Amino acid sequence: MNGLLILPIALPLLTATLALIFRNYSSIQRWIGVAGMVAILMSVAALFRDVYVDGIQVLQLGNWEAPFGITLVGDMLSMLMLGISAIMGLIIAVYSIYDIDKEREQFGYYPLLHILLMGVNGSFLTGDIFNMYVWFEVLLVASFILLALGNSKNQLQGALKYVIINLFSSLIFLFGVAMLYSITGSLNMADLALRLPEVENVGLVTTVAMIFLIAFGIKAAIFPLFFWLPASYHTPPVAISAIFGGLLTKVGVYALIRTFTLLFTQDVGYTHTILLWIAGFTMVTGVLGAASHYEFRKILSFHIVSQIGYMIMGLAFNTKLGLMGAIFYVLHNILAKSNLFLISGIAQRLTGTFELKQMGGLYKHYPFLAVLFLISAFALAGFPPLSGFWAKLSLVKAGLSIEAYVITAVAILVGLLTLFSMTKIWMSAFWGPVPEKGVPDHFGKMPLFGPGNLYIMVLPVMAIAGLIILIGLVAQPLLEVCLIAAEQLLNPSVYIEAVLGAQ
Amino acid sequence: MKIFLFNIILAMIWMAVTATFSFGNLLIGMIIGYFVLLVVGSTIDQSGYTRKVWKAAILIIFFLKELFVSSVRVAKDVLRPGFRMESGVVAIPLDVTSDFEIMLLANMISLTPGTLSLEVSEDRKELFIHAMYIDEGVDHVRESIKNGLEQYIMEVTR
Amino acid sequence: MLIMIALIFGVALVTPWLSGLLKEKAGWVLALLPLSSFIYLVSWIPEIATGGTVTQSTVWVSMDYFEVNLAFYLDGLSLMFGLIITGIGTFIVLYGNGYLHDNIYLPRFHCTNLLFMGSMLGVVLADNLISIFVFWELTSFTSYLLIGFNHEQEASRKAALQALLVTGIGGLALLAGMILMGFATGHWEVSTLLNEGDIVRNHLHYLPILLLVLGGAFTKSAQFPFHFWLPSAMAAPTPVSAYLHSATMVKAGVYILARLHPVLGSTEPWLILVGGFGLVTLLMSAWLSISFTDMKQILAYSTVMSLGTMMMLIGLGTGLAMQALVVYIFTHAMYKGALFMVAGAIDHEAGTRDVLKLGGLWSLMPISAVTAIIAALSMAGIPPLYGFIAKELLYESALEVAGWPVLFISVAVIANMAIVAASAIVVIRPFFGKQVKTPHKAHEAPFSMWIGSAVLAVLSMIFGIWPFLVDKNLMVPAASGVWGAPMNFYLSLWHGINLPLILSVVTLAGGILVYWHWDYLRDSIPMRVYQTGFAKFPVKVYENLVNGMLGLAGWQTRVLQNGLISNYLVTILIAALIGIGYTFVSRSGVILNPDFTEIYFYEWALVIAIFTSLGIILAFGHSRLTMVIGAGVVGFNLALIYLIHGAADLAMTQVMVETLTVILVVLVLIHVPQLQATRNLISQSRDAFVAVASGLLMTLLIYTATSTPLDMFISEFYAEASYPLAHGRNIVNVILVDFRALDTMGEVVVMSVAGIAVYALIKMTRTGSAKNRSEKINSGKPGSAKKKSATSGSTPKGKAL
Amino acid sequence: MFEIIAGICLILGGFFMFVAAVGILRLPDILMRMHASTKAGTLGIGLILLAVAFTYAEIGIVSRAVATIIFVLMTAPVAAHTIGRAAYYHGIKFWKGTIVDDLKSYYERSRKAGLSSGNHPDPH
Amino acid sequence: MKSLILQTATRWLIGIMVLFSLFIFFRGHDEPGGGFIGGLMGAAAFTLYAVAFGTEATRKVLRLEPITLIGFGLLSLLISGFIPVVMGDPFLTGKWLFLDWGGSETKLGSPLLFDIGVYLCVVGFIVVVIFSLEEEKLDHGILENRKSKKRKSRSGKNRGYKHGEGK
Amino acid sequence: MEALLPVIAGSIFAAGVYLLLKKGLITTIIGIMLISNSVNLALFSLGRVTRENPPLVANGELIPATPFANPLPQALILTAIVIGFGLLAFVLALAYRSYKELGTVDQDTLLKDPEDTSKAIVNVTNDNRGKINR
Amino acid sequence: MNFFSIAIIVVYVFLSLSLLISLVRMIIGPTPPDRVVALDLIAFVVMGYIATYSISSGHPVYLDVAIALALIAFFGTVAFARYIFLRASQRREDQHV
Ligand code: NA
Ligand code: NA
Repeated sequence: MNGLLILPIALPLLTATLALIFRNYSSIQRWIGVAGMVAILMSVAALFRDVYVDGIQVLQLGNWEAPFGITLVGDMLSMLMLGISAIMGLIIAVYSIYDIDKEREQFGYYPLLHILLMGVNGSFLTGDIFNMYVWFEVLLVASFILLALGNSKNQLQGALKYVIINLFSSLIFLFGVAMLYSITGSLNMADLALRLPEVENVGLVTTVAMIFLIAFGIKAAIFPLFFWLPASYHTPPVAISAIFGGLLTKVGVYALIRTFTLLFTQDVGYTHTILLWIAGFTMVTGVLGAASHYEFRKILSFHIVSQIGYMIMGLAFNTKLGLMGAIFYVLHNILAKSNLFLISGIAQRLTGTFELKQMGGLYKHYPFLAVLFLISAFALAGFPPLSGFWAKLSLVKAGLSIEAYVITAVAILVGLLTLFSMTKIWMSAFWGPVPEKGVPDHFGKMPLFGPGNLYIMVLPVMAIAGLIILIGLVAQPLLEVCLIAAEQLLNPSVYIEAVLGAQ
Repeated sequence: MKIFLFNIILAMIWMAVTATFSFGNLLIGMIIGYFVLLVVGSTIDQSGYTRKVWKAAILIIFFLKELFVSSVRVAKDVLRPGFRMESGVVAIPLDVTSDFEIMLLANMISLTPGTLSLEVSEDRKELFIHAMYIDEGVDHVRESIKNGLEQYIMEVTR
Repeated sequence: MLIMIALIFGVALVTPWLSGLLKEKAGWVLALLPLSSFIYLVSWIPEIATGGTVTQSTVWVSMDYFEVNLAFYLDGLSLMFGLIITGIGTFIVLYGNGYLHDNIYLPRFHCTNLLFMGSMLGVVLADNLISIFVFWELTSFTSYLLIGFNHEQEASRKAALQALLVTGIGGLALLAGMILMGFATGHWEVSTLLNEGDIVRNHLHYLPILLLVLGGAFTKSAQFPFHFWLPSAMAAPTPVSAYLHSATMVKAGVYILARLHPVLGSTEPWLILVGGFGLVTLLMSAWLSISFTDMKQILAYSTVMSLGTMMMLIGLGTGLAMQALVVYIFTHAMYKGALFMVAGAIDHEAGTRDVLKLGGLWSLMPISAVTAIIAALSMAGIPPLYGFIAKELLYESALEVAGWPVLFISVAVIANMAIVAASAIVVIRPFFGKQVKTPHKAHEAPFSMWIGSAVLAVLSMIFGIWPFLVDKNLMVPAASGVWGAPMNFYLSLWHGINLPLILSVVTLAGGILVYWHWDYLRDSIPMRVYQTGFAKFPVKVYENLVNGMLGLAGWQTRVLQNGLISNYLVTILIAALIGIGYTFVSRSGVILNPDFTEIYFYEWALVIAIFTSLGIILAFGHSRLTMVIGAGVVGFNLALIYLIHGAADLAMTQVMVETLTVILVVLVLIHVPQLQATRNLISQSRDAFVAVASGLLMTLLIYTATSTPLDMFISEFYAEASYPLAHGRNIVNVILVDFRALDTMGEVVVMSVAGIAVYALIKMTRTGSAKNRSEKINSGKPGSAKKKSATSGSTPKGKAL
Repeated sequence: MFEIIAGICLILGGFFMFVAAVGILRLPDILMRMHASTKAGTLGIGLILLAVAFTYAEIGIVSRAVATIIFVLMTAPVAAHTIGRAAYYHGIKFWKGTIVDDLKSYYERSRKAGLSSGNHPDPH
Repeated sequence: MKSLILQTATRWLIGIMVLFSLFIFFRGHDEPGGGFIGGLMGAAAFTLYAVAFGTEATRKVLRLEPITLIGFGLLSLLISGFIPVVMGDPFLTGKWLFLDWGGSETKLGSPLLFDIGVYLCVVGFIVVVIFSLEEEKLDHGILENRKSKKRKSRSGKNRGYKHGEGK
Repeated sequence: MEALLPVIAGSIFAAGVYLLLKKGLITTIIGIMLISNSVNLALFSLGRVTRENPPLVANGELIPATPFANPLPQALILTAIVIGFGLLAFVLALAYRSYKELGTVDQDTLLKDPEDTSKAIVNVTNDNRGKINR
Repeated sequence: MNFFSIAIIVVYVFLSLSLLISLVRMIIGPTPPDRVVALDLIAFVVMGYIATYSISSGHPVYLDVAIALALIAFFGTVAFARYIFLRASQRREDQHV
């Protein structure tokens, strides 16, 4: 029993409640926001230590032993996801201080942000499938309103699609949970992992697996379920797009990884082949979508989709190396992608637009910003010695090691296309000449550091860029923990034993 | 004072519905009742209900009888083929004045023979009802209500 | 060596500040960096010359599945390349400093240039396959930045992207090849791989490995048909062209093949692919070179030709070919670097590089002239210059090709004729003849800009006269490195009258002949056609590929991401139907054993009521109120069903929630008008089909899942624990507030957030509406009326939560 | 004994429910129909609840049943009043047997007098 | 829609409704009911009042801002969760305290506090939602529809709106 | 009547899906209402309900009278109902506000995916932001 | 098969018929108020069902559901009435403007 496990869920709720009560005092809210994020980060760090040292940690809530109560489980995968979400939370909280206007703050931006974190962390920690549904709803409802907060036309247009489709997906999820319960009589995932293999009608279990694939697939924005994402993620303020693009879809990926390693391993030949196909199509369609757009954040949104494909591919390989690669890819991608969104925000503040065709001269006037962009962009494209390189390397290695040549080739080519659209941004927004008209008069004059307080936006970006480089240069530790996570995933008995005790 | 009475009444109702008659439960009932009044107390106006309880009893019995009779009559008409009654919207001049009285009258009218309250005039002088049976003429309808329900109500309320 | 490279990178990163400090002196200071590296490498010569090799290894990542060491391996080959990189690099830093002295981006040039230098050193020195790839990619990246140096110009940007994509895809192929090689042998260090050659050659994956590695090498070293990026890359400033595109980076492909020759080489496919492509490339590009008048273009294609030559030699794989290769690499680096620098100097001073617009610069730029002459002679392969030795060796090795020597030698000779002509063009046209008016008033270039070329030219003369200066220390070890076994040979200018010499004379004569008729030849139809075919066409192909990809992308987006949410939903639903339905039917199959006996008539009434209400909802699409009422009735009846099955709390909740929902809908209906327009019949029937199918699927799934009894062990535990342990008699409620309280907590949070959300959605004034007038104008839109009142803010409105 | 009473109450209650239903189906205009639903409906549900009270003659249940009856008696007419008023406002096709409509003239007067605010739409 | 009858009736009904909601809430742990249903009932009472008298009047009756209600609700959820933690048990473990009033015992416990939190949140939620929608000025809707009508008649393209319901 | 529940659930689901795909936003929302109702019923039916005693422990008893209705699905459905209710309220408000801003409830006409979203961001030139402690 | 159980069957018959008849009225309408009246009556019928079931099943606790329905259904009806009222007045205003 590790009581700390509740903190990543309870702390955000506490912070949100306080922020709600102090909703009319912006500055207090901001401080609460940042402080809360720091607290979460610290609690996660402590947990991480426990898991790293003593293995999987569990907490039986209400002191009802599994499978009767709800269990919180912290294995290495959960820890890594928690860690990244805590880091992103802190980064975004700081970035928001500048990016989020007073009115949004008064209408509950900070409480909502923390509730979002609560939902995300809950999904990462819970060991109960229905409870996961609840956490999905929590993060969904928070994301709904964060997306619409501000009521601009674009936001509402985006939000409507996002909301309707995600509502539908949650209902499918709920139905899947019901099916799972009706064939096993249990909801605790560890217990399910024990009971599912004993179900005679294996085909039905596989069918349920497909239901979950659809439900989580919509959340994770895989082919052909991703349309809502590029339709909406580029509409809200950048801080929100960043945490959406970075974190939210990855919750879906996490759920897929969790369920398809712990629960649905009866018919791997079938399910994981489907996953492999999905992965390929997701990569390609996503990257092609990006190639056909010229709006900074929309390009990034399509790349989210494309890169989900890589993660699914790693999952579909279903080998240590593949899973390790997938997990590493998730972590790296959250950093790089969010950072690109954050940079797009700074660029928009400077040039007044997200339209690449109306941007230019950033390299000339803001070389430092350009460097930050290059780091994130080429990390995303998997260039050495940045974080993305190790993700790509391990996935390619995994693919070749099980002789999945076609998908590996696809992955490699998609990587090249990713590079292509990153350079598209670079060449028009940074290298491109300063457009004649439509440039705000502070362009070129407003410094990154100094009057205008732009630095509040730049510092978080620098922090992430630093992380990207650090992970790239000192990859060993992260790769190791990812490998530990992968090993735990491929050996569910450890997880089951931690939750239910020795069988 | 009235508030306190109402509080006790609420406590009684509480005991009744919880069906546990103990000092503790009465206390809880009082407390809850107190909270209820705290919330809705401002809405209770000056109309006294403690006086003439037995008049109220009479009113209720009368009313229940009327309800039954009217329902039977409606039943007859509903189940008998064809309709040969005459109906319409009739204005009833009011003697009752307080909100409570008007409300009570209107509701009882709605529940009794072939009449249904639709509207109270701005100046609260008139009550507009829809009457199913004005075969004996509009005035008869007015009379029956004024001498019937309104009388009983006034006896209770003043 | 790690320290050396790290140092270069480190300094590179601070150059912007550094050159801010030192102004135009920066170049001179920075030049010390490559110079010191050069000296450091020179200090290894004695050891290497005596057949020794050096390996230094630092663990980067080390775990099962992952063994990546920052390992370095210094032998003759890598040493020679290292010396070229650092040596020429030194001069390039100076040259660039002079060439770009008035360019505001000079600091950025130094930075990226040094970064490139470090990466390039990494490529040639690295021992571990993965780390080779790392540096390889870094060279692609840095060259991207350097080619796009004049980024305001469209052309530069295009060229940069072209180079990046072509070399990028090659790099990825190389990675795959290397990983396969690693899997095949289990070794990731080149130094160890060198002894595993047989394993690789006999491995099942040999051909894929070879092809992938060649993909990397050919793209990087601009072999046909990937040669086109190199001439376009001439958009880069001359120092870059001189350094990357003649002396160093383009040789990376040559290097990797030379390096892996002992592992992959001397097989039938190797000879055919490497030798063949080399041959084609050198023939094609040699004659392309003289179809241009821009000095840099001429030099660029002559470079491609040289690269082709090197490839051919590697392909031949004989000992002699190895000698020729190393000598050729060495001399080419010297004369081509020198010529590029001179071309740059002329461009810089005279303002044009078009040989037709130049003439008689001899008197104005004497030093450059002399330098150019020597370098050109070396390029033409005329004694006593080092280039001559290289060409002799080339001819010798071509003559001893097993199979068809005639083909190889004739191609070599014909190609070299063109090169002789090219050499003549780049020297005689600018410097001799009568002076012509040039954009700038030409004068001699500054010291920083001629010193490099001068030194290189002089060296190629010295080494030509006294080859022994380098052969023992450099050439022999380098050749052995390629050969994979110790070699021994010495070079000399004079071998007596032999076939190669005669061929050289023929070549020279032919070259002069070609030069004589150049002006006519250049504009002749065949030449134009030839140029279009081999210079312009590949670019077209590349562009069409890119545009085709973009077209496909656009089409896909129009089809999939078409903005219609109903289409999105239908797609999702169909995917779900197929995915779930197919799996269900094929893997599990439908199991039906319901028992319809236990149904009372009043339950049938409920069922009928539900279906009737559904009918009402579907039929009254034109009256939302009726639909809502129908939904309400459905809800009530569901509540009854729950109640009948003993779910009192559920029934209670259902009736209340249903009613409140209906009330909410009605509250919204008051404000939102009815939409009359409906879809066409096709999409309606499509929707109907999808709807019915999914409903049916759900029904069958439930029947199948409920066909087996349910294990109620959890509920039984709750029943036993509810009162004794949790002190509650209503088990459902105890589950909600105790057994599964966390669910409830989440549920309540959802609800609370929804409340805040509704508040924000309705009360919050339109953000930014005040900011941009443009949207305020179109007051035709209902939004505007709202906006005004919103921004004005009535009592509760605008007030925050 | 109680059982008999309860049974009678049940049957009567059900009957009046039925009457109410037939009423809203058969009666010629909306106000007429509402007579049926209000009176018969209220009586019907009241009787059934009474039956419950008689069946379980326990104080708790009886009190609850009675409380419900009282509540229904309080609410049903109010509901009827609001719908009737709304229906009238929405516009009624009176059946042929309708001979007077004082409310019409009243609305006319009040609109002319301009003190229409009370009966004119005003959500606040 | 001002109606004397409705208003007067509401004055009397609201008391009973709130009472019943509390009754449902308190017995929830032992018989059907509980925080959520009770909360719905209470919220229904206040919203009925809002329908009859308008939201401003209801705010006066309610005194507390609904959002604040939600805040306190969440707070009590957290407290009930952390009470056992303070006593060394896992989060959300039920802790009970039994009071005996001459014969009938009343039990207080952290689950009860939890349920109170639920109750508050539900009331806050429904009230805030219904108030927000209630307070929207109706005339926007009307004005806009008229505009769209006019536009329709001007530029003949049909935006396809109709007001009221099919008759 | 358990045997009928799957049919009922399926039919409600079908109707809901059909409405979900319709043009009008409100209709879509009513569709969502129905779908969530149907999923709840499905969960109920999958919980193997039969006409049994309610899961209540009678006074003086320690365990409920068997056979009792399976309480777990009930609790789950309750949670789902509440969540669905909250979300539905949100969607309704969203539809309302969207109508106000976009001037239509027709999902086909004015709900195209937005392209340039620069205007969604407020105050390009930044005024008071960043002064953290105000 | 005593009188009481017959009575229960009878009342179920009545209630079922009432439910379906009310639905007919809901279908034919013609005006929204008609449908609201029908819904109001259906709520009553459902209350009747619940009450009867709380007798026939022997579980008086179900009565509470009926109470809840009584409270809330009234509110619902009022809301509908209000909606119709406001719509109607909108229309009138439109005519008068
Ligand atoms: Na999502
Ligand atoms: Na998402």
